[in-house]
Amino acid sequence: MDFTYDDEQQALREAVRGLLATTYADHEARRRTVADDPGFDRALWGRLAEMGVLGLPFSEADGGVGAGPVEIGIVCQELGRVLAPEPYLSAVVHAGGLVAAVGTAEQKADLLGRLSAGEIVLAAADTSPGGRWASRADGVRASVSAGSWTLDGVADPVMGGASADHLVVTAALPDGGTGVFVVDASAAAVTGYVAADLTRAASVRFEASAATPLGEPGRDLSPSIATISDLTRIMGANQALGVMQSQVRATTDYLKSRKQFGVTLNTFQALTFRAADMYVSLELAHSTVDWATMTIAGGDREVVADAADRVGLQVSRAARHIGQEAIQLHGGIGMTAEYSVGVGTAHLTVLEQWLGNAGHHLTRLAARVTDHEMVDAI
Amino acid sequence: MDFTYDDEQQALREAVRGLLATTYADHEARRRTVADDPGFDRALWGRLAEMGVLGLPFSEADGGVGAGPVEIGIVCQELGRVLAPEPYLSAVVHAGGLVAAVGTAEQKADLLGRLSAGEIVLAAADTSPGGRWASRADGVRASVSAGSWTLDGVADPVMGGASADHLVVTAALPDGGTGVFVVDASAAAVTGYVAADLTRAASVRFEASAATPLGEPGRDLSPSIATISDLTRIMGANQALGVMQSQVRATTDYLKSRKQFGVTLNTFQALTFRAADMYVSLELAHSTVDWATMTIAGGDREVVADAADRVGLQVSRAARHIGQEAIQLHGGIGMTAEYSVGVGTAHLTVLEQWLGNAGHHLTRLAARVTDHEMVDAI
Amino acid sequence: MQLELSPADAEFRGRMRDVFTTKVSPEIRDTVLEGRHLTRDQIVEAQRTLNAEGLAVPHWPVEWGGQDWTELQRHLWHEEMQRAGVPIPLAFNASMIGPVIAHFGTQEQKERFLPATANLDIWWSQGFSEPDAGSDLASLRTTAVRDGDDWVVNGQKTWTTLGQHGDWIFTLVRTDPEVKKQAGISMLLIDMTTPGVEVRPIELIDGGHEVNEVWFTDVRVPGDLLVGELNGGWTIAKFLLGNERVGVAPVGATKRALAAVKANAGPLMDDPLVRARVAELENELLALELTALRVVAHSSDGAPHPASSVLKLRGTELQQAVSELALDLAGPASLAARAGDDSPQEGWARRSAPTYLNLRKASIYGGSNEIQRQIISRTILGL
Amino acid sequence: MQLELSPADAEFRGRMRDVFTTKVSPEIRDTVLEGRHLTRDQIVEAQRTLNAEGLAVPHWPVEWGGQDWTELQRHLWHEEMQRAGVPIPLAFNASMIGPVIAHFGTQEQKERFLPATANLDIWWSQGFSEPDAGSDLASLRTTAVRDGDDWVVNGQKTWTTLGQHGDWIFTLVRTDPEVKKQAGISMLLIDMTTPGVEVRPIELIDGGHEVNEVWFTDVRVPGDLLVGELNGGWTIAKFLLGNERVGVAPVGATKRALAAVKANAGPLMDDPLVRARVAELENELLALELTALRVVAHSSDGAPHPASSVLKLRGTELQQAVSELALDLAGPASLAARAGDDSPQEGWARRSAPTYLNLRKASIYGGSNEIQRQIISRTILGL
Repeated sequence: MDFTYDDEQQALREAVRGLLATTYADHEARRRTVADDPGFDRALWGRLAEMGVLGLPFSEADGGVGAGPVEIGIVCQELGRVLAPEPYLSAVVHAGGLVAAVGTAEQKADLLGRLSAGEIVLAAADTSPGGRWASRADGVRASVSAGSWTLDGVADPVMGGASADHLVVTAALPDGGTGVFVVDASAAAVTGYVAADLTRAASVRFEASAATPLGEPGRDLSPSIATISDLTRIMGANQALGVMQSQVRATTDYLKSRKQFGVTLNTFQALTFRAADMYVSLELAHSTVDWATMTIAGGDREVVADAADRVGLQVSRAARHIGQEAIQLHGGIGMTAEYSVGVGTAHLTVLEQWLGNAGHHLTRLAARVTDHEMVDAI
Repeated sequence: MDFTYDDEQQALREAVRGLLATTYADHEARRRTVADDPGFDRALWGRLAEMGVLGLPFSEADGGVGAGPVEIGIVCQELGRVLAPEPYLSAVVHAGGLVAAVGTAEQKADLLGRLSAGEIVLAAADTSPGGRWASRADGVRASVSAGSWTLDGVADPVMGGASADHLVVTAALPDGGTGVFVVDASAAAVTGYVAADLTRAASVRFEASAATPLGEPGRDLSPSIATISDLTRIMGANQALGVMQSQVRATTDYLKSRKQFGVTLNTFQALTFRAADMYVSLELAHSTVDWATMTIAGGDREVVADAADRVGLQVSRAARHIGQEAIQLHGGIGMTAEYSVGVGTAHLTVLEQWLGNAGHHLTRLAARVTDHEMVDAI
Repeated sequence: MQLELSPADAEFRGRMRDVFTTKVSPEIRDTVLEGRHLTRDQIVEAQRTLNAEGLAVPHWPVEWGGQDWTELQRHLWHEEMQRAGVPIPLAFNASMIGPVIAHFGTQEQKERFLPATANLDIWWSQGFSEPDAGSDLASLRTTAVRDGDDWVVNGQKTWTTLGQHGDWIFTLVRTDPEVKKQAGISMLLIDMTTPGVEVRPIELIDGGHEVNEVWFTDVRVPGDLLVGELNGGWTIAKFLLGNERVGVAPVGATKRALAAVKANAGPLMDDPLVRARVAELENELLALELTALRVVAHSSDGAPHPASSVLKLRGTELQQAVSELALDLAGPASLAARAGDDSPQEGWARRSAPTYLNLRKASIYGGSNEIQRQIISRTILGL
Repeated sequence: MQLELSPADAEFRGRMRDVFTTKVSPEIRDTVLEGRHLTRDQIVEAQRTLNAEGLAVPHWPVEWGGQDWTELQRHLWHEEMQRAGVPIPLAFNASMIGPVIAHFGTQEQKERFLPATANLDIWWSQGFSEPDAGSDLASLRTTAVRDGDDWVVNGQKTWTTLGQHGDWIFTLVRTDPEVKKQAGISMLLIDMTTPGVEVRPIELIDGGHEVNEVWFTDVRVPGDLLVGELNGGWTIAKFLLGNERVGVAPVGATKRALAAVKANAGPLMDDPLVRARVAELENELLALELTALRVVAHSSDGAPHPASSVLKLRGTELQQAVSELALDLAGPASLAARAGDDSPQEGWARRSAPTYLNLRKASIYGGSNEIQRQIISRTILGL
């Protein structure tokens, strides 16, 4: 049992942090980037590809690096630290993860190779308007005619959808079950929009859109879809952890430097105690994130699904607490888009509602609560 | 719409407060009283009778005073302020209330007259071991043979049961429904014990115990039983309000006087802000208690039942918050039986679990939440 | 103690309800009821409608358009307005500068400004906070220096809500830098079209433009626009902020928001955890509303009931909690915050995240909740 | 990063589990598992059983009965003990005075006291807090004045946990009243049978007798019972309190308490609100346990991980929250707190209210949660 990073993992963190700092040295740089299309920095994306970060989760045979979940988690934490708007979670972890999980060898080599090289961007379309975190598709239906597949329906929100070259779509199969399809972005009506944290998402309408089934056509892929959602949930928790670490640091710095009534704010014990409580939430979330990330290596789907619910609940609670307190302890400045803290809270809000909020995970955990005597960490 | 007391009500409060102060001038006096049987002060009980306080809820025809719910609430608040162990809620409000609600004219004149005069003490037995706030009796069964009724079963906890002359018992009727019976204490096996707040309760076992039906024999009295429970819940909330007012006052006084690190505790903003939050809970509870008490005069059972749930929830939450913080802000002294604050928390705990805890009331309110668009105060 | 409204008050409430639901334009009320943004014109139109009915500034002196109402009636007016989706009269005009001018102004100032203020012919902005003077307002640094009959103003204000719409701005300025900080402050009324006044937007985290910085560079202000006494601005500020705190709990609006959540929730209302959260919030809101009623019932002699400090603190907490519930029920649809009107996501769900984020301000602006706790602990509890 | 225990650690855990469940008397373990009170004799018996297995004082120096374990192994030992219902070795002996004597004591003191302390042949009490020196320990007023070779002690200690069982008491006394308050303090070991030592019980709100006042009236203490340097007591106190804080989160015991709640809840476990409350607590406890593991994993170089301050704070909050859940599930049966064994109410339900009330102390004793927040904000966050 070991909660420490080895030297290579430390080096990866430093390399990613260094690279991100070249683009997002301050919040103003992030603000400029999200203000214009495509809402992220394509040059940075290219350098992430060169560094191997985009191919991190994928096998070398598919053009990737074949790293483990801990390494991907490190990348997500660093992206979160600077609120990087790059669609790593949606394109690499989620959409790329789906391809890796269910694609044929050829499909994987093709799509993941180009994704890893930064040549294409993918986006996962798995949520219907008004839908809520289900692995069974209900907004998009697949049809087959003479061996050609087409999709109909609407997916929304599709994170990073407007800048994706290919959409990885979950769709209801004609004979039941849910399949996964690749659709060329030009074959669907993609309406991009700005999400609540200023990153980009899209509404995607399929109308007899030509689609290529991933893996064996017509097979129900629900279990794999659910597992990739769980993995994405856990990596999203890593990203949220990075956001919260920055918020606690920024709040602490602010309390030390900001003066009111002739003294710095850390003179007010009511405020420093609340900062202490933020730290408590942060450390508990940190431990749970590390644990959930480590469960992935074991390869047991049920264990990972359980870990995703647990980290989803813990991080959602922590994100509410820390995100709200970070704004409150900053006062007015925390409300502005010019400053990172409040935007961080918006980003935490998006991560939570995109990947599964506290109520969702709690309901799932509550359903299982009598299945065990107690929950053991090891 | 008026939230103020009139002059007579103010006078009643002062009179009751003055009388209670003669017996419970300090917490040590309360501590001495609960240490010995019967766990309350019979002399004080007699003076409460003389003052008309014991007959407050009952009509003049029955030997009472015929006062309204606001007056009874005032008495309960004052009892709460000094943690008076006298069984007013159980004997007068609950057991007396049952007699007044369902008894025949003769029964009322007899029992309530003697109760008001302080000649007898009643106790309500309506809870079975492990039972939870139901108006349908399940622990005690009534049987009738040749016009003579007997009871079998166990009631526990019976608040004030060990010092009661007569027990007012809810029991399952032979043909369904729940009746109310008077049983002479000598006809049952009464085992007294000390409750968690040092007041007295009892376990009562009935074995073919001779019983007199209140009102028309064999009639289902569930609705009246429920209403009297609701009234008792509301009066218990008044009593809890008195406890909490004392706790907030004691905590404030303590913060002003207690020194640590060379300064009084009110120098520590983290503590004074928590005291402010206690005050917020107190005032919100106070408003709800006043409102619930006023709903009784309208005489609409459903309105009163709703008010009992609402005040039950609000006061239970406030009692947890204030009771816990009062101890915490006092530190070690708050844990001792020698000091009123911690014992007050014990008393709040007993009131809550006796009359209906937050979860119970919340579940009932949640069941009705879609029956209305919004909840209006007036 | 009595729960029912008196017949007169019940009739009063009926009359308010009637006016609000028949005189104010349905488009405006629907905009409010659905949580969408009002335009400047809509806000002006609504206030003028109310003013024509004598209902825009009831708490002003009667000679300037006020009403001789009880505190309870004012409360009923306020609650019924919120319930009907009628925009509350612009606070900067109706609750802040109007009462100040009526109390401290010269007769000439009253005649010049009060009717136009009541009718929103002048849109007022508030020039109080500065970058280094937030909760600690008295440390403000904007200066006004006498030059002939005029004042020359230099400095910067911030968090000026809706300043982009402002015609005039009531401004706290330092007129004597030599004395203790509270003692050297005055209030000036400044025409925002004066050369040297510049309004710069501050973008908020919900993407909205709601607050501004206002810069003053050698702005000349005629001497007759000083309100009250020279260096008496702190007294006026305390008077104004005191008024601001009364009746600030947005009870009616929050109840309406919670009712909307229930109506929008659809099958999610079958979830026992959602039901419990709604029931708990309804109960908390009831307690808050009852506390507001208790406060008005006790305030008839003019002195505010101590519990009034509870209203802002708890009121904003509940407002935020309801917005959080809406967000959680919206789920992934809440991401579509800035999608166009052709979005397949429901409007309430799309608005939920910006509303949640925007309402974080509620516990910061207008006397932060930390300031409220300080008032309670010091003033009420004597700590 | 790796989740599994190494084979060696897994084997270690298995061995602990085996010893705890086979060597310690089932009566004692059942008493703990059911939340009933242990007698003095049971506590002594359990510790002697552990000591015979070399498991009573593993964190002491090896020459005095300690074990050369990793931090993780100590954690596993502690958790498995709690899980098996084995009473933790008496903290006053094993975690407090034992390490102090081993570190600061003379060779003679070590030989005289350490074996007897490990085996609970001596039951130690703690004489630190005073009526006017709680969180502000350094302001203590109990004095020790030199008289020949002896010290003469006068004063009063309070909150002396289980002092009624104490044979000896390690006591902070003021030996130099002239200097800055921390500088004039020393530690004495005092035989509680010495004339002038009087123990008076303090009754707690749960009815239990768990803490005491200890009065010293002209108590003569031989000079060789001074620990460490004269006026060096504050250093020793900090050393002792630092040890106290490590591993204080009662994770295993709280998990067990929550499992018991589930087992006892019966049909109440069908209530979705109860299920959600349990699920939330289980998740919080998991996060706490993981944090404890992270702390031990990072503490191998001896310096405590900063997150260790989180453990006491959150650990006691969760301990209290579980007791509150048990209380709420017990309902009216919780009133029968002091009913006899013939009570028709279930034992766990009858104990729920006293346990709930008693555990309010958890956030007060041993460094209150306010002190923990201060440590976090100052030491970790630098505020």
